[in-house]
Amino acid sequence: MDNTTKSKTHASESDDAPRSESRRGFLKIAAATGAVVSMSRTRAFANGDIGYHSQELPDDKLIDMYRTALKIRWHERTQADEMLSNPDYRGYNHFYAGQEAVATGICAALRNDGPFDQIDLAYSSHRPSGHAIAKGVDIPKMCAENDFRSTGLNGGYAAEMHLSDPDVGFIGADGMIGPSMPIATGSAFAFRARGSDQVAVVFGGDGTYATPHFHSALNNAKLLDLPFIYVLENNLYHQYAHYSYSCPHKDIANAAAAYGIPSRVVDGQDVFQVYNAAKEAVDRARAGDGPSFIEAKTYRYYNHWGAPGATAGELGAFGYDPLAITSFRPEREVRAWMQRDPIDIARKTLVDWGVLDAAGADAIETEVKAEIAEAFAWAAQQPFCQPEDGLKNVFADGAVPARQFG
Amino acid sequence: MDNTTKSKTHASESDDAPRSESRRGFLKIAAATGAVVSMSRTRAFANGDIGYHSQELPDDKLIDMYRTALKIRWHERTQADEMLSNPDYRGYNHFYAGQEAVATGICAALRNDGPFDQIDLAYSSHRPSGHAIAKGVDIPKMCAENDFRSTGLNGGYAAEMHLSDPDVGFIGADGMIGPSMPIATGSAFAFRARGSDQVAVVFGGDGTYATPHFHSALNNAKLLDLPFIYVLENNLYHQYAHYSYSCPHKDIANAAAAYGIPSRVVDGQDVFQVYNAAKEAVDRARAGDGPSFIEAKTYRYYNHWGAPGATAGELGAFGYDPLAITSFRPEREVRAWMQRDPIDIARKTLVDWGVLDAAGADAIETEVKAEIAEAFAWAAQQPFCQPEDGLKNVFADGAVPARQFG
Amino acid sequence: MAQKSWMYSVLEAVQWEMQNDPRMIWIFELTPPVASNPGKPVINLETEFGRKRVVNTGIDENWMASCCLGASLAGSPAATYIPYQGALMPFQVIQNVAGKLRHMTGGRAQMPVVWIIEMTGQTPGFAGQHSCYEEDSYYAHVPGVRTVIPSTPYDAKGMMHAALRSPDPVVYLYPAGLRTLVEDVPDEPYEVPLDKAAVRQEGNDLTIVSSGGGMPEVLKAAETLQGEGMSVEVVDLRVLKEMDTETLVNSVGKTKRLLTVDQSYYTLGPGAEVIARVATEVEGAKYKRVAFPDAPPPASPEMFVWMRPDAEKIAGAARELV
Amino acid sequence: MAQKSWMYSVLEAVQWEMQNDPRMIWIFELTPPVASNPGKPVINLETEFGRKRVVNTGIDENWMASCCLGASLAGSPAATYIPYQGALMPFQVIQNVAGKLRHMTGGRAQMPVVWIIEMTGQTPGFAGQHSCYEEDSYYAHVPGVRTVIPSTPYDAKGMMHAALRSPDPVVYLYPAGLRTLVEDVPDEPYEVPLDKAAVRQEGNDLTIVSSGGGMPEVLKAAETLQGEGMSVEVVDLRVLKEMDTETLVNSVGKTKRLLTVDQSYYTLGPGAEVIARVATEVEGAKYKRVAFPDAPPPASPEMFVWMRPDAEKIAGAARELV
Ligand SMILES: Cc1ncc(C[n+]2csc(CCOP(=O)(O)OP(=O)(O)O)c2C)c(N)n1
Ligand SMILES: Cc1ncc(C[n+]2csc(CCOP(=O)(O)OP(=O)(O)O)c2C)c(N)n1
Ligand SMILES: [Mg+2]
Ligand SMILES: [Mg+2]
Repeated sequence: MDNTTKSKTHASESDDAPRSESRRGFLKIAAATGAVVSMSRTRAFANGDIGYHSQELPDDKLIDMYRTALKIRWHERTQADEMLSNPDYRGYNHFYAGQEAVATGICAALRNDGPFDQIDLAYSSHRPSGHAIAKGVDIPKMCAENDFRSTGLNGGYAAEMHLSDPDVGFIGADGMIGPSMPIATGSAFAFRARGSDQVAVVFGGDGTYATPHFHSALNNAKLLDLPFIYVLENNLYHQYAHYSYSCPHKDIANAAAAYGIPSRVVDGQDVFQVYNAAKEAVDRARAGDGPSFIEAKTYRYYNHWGAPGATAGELGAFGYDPLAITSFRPEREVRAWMQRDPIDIARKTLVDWGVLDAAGADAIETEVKAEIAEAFAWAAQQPFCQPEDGLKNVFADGAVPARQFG
Repeated sequence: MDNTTKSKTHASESDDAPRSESRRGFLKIAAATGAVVSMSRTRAFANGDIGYHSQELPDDKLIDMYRTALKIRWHERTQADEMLSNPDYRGYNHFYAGQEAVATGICAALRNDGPFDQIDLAYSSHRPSGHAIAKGVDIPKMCAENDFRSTGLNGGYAAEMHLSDPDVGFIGADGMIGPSMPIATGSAFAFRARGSDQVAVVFGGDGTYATPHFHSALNNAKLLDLPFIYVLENNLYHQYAHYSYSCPHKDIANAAAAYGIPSRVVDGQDVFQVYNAAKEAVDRARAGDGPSFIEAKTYRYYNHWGAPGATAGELGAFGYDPLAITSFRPEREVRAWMQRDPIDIARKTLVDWGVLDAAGADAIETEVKAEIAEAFAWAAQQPFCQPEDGLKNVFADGAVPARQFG
Repeated sequence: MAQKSWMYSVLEAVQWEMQNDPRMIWIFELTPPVASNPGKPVINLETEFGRKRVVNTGIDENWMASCCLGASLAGSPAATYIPYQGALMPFQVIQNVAGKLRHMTGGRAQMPVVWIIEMTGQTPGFAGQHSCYEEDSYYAHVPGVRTVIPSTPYDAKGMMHAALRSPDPVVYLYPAGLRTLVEDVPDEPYEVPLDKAAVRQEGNDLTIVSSGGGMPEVLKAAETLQGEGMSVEVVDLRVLKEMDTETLVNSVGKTKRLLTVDQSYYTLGPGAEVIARVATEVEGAKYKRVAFPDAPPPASPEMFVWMRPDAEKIAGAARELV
Repeated sequence: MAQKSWMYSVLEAVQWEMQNDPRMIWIFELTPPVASNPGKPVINLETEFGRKRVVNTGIDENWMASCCLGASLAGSPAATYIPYQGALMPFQVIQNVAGKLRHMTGGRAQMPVVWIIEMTGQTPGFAGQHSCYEEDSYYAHVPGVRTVIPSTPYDAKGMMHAALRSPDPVVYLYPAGLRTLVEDVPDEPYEVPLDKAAVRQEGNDLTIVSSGGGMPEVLKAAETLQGEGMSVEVVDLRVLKEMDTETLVNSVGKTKRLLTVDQSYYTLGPGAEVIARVATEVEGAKYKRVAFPDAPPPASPEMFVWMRPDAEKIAGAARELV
């Protein structure tokens, strides 16, 4: 059974949430009853105190968000299948599937095109494919990059962990945990110094909490009132350790709030709630009112890196991860989270709001699948890199000498 | 007029604090009325919620604390005078005068002698002379070290910023701001691993708040429930910047409390209040109940480094500090803080408690001055270092080769 | 005695030291201190010594390294495994505190601490930060820290015993590319000194000096060259600080030809120090350096494999030199 | 044109660039960007450009350096002054992010950022952490970052203009011992290239190569030697990355004698790279290295002054070599 096609029925059967015809009404009632995120429901609810910004969006913007989340999902699934079943495929990924609503909801609130000195900048992590797509990078080029092709987004130098496209304000992925947060505050610093209303966003995992950079970034962002948004995607694990091994807070947002930074926990499985939080944070930053912290509670469907434990054609990894050695996340935990799938929730909400009907939603999904399949097909045709090019791009000009031959 | 000899009268004239014959009564009433630290009074008051541990101490222990604070003070004054008036004197210092109650009160709650695997360890900062004396290092040897003598505490290798004497648990000074805090948690980690009831204390200034190490130390101390005490001496300035340039909290203790660490603000000018807080923290650590944070509000009478702006024979520096360049602390601020002098307060309290009379207090002061004068005299007679010894002590054995001659 | 891998050999030494010194601690982050080896019991330090002595922590390598330093200062021998991603996070505390502390305190500070610092650089496909091999030089310039880089399981175990028993702080570099090496390693504890290079092969025509992750390809190249009739002396530095000048000078004094091989970047790679030490002592010798270029390693395997020194390139350079 | 100090010359360049590019920012910690010079207006960047572009921060050098990197990635040229106490705090982000980012992104990242990193090592009496001089080597091994170390006020200004205009990240080392140097420096902006060594004095008998804080004593020694009839060529590296091999090889090709002088520690000091580059190119030359021993600098002036290379020791080594 395809979850997405039955979503409406499913929702009406299992949800005890208040109902309303209108988007506004739906959300207002949810808020008034103080409904909160609950793992036992498939329906997402507004946190009571979040503004209702999504509902004010035009239909095409809402549909775009759904489409973006779908693109991320199908990029993930297609790449996982490639890794699992195509022996010629060389790419790899830190899969983002399960977290699509976070990247999508945040980037939907940002300025993603225009001149470089006017767009908002996003700093990503070692798990960048979702952020890259949401920020607007060219997907075929990204697929080519991930497979080390010379016509890839970054000429085959970057691969997954360093994807970068300043043209859409995607400063890029970073393989290290920690450094990107202070660096991102630096972009915010520049915006403030220039009197620009641009905003800098950094995406980081729950693993970033323990890094010394967490303190540096938040403290200085607060002291200088920087237009900086820290999006902490709490997917419960950093590599193979539960976040309680490194963090004494249940809600990491509390740690940020201690700096005096407006901080909130948001349901990371509901793209519209993420958008609501992002909208407020972006508005605050543009108005010169300083930084925000958003903790999105979310979950990744695959293991930390690559596709161990996954099966081609199926979503998620439940099996053994040979890299985990001593600690595993429980399969039931994975399955429980998959009950609140961000794609399902987005679709159901739009259907519920009357923005899409099931046929429309299906059509979009079909389009997206085709687009992603084409991207991978195009990438697979791209040329490999020239060995000597490894000596270029060390500095802006020229190439460094070869030294490997003596 | 010598403040100290008239303290009793002075206190009765100017204080509107509640009175009592007994120590216990005095403090109890102070607490009951909710009296708090106030800059406008010369008398110190208990914070209402601090235990009354000082009062339970035997007289000789209380007198020891007074004597220790005095030793620190006269070491400072004597060295400042040397720097200002003896052209042959080569030592320097980051003067601690004004902060004596902090080092004294904290170290009075620690185990400072016995076998190395049973004593408590203290990590100091770039401003170590007070901590060193309070922890029990040999003062003449310290004076010799500060003047680069080969028989100094550390053979002339250390000078002021690296004084170290593991025999009394004084792991030592550190010229860097930040690194000592995580290192100190490491000693606490070892104690916990060994099942020892030892405690590790680190002294740091308000400047340490902004360092990334602040987060690392507190987060891990909390996560692992380490027997670790962070004593933050908030003397309002880090070098020439007010702490508000680097910290969004009025009370830095709030930042520590956010980690779930018992944290308190204490009057850093009252050695007995500092002791009270230290005693609780030490008890907690020894009982296996984890870390504590103590923010002592205090002030240094001299400028950041050396004696610029000071006059031989006079306490404190009010004049121009050529190193400050663009920012100065107001002279009135210095003078206001000197109204609540930690030595005066200790003396007055002990006289008030009937532990000492004025004559007894004077006698101690005379003894301490003589002891310090002798220490400096002894140090000045000590031999200089042998140049070649600079190649030793790089590793435990042997010496590294000379390379400066080619 | 049994065939053991590099990591099993290391953990065997650590396990022995932890059994024999209840004060000793171990801190880790991603890589649990677990190793298995055919025919040998699984070593799991965490379960054997419990979660007070062996602790799994968050992503803060500077804290891990600092914590071990502080433990050692409190009298507990301490070791940690820093994954390559965090290899330079603790650099400042090692360089500016640990390396200087004994000297700064006039010999008072005792620091029985070992930082196992993983190095990568062996796997194509990971860009920049995940396939660089460069830490050797950074750490080797630091005084007061013994920087070693064993290249065989036997040395790895013996140097780990020596490192844990040393009152000096030790940076113990572990090139992850050596993971697959296996050789006969005694079960009982033994020490390999922390200040001696090893002559892996004797010869008269040419000296090749390398270390760590460079050694397997050097040995392969030497075999090829030997087959072609060249008499090659191969020196494995093993120790970067204090570097064993005598072995180097003796060898090149004999061969008059020195080829250095670094997987590290060319500029100020260990080979630079080797040549400089020899050139001031030996007259009339000839020199060549093979190294990774002064460029980050690119993701593309085509680029990366071409840039990385390997047996063929090393042999080519040797032929040019002799 | 006027006689200007090193720091005044630098701030003059910074001031000009900030006046001409309103995007540019400056971050400082203890040392306000203020300089005065006889006969010249006081430069105060903070008051001139305001507290949004020029910011005084807390003690977090890694943040300062990272912030400038992020500003540059957002299109704002950025500079910061890292005091020597924090010289290695930002090492990891410079080494592992800034140095690799252009390459890792296939040339997409632009980083007009300059980190002025103070070095000490000149003053007796400050132990270990406060008188070490060692950062040159650490930073010079990093690829993708131009590491320069001007030794004169003229170069300091010209290289600062060049550095701020460069799209490459620049580690701009400032040996604090050069603080007292004064020379004629033009008022108008000009560039000194970021990839050329300078021949400070020509000669035929011997080449002495040094850099930064080593230069004043080298020049003094050269004068003494010249007075004794020795013809000395003095090369100031100025740039550690990319090192100007050609100038070095040409010089030693002529003199056949190379003396390197480092205030940095011996092992893997810049002199090691200089000798290694020359030795692979020039045959039959003779080499000597003067450097600070592989020991932290002790507090005692007696020990420190004896250990530090100075004109007399340099001249002594030169006499032995020629
Ligand atoms: C400084 C540093 N240390 C260690 C690593 C290895 N590492 C890569 S991803 C990761 C876990 C990150 O967890 P989290 O931030 O929660 O992100 P997630 O993988 O869950 O998206 C770790 C430890 C690293 N990349 N950088
Ligand atoms: C990492 C580092 N950066 C800069 C310095 C220079 N420095 C020495 S003391 C000091 C101020 C410290 O202030 P605080 O912690 O409040 O201690 P206080 O001097 O007030 O006792 C600074 C910035 C240093 N020692 N270490
Ligand atoms: Mg995570
Ligand atoms: Mg202070």
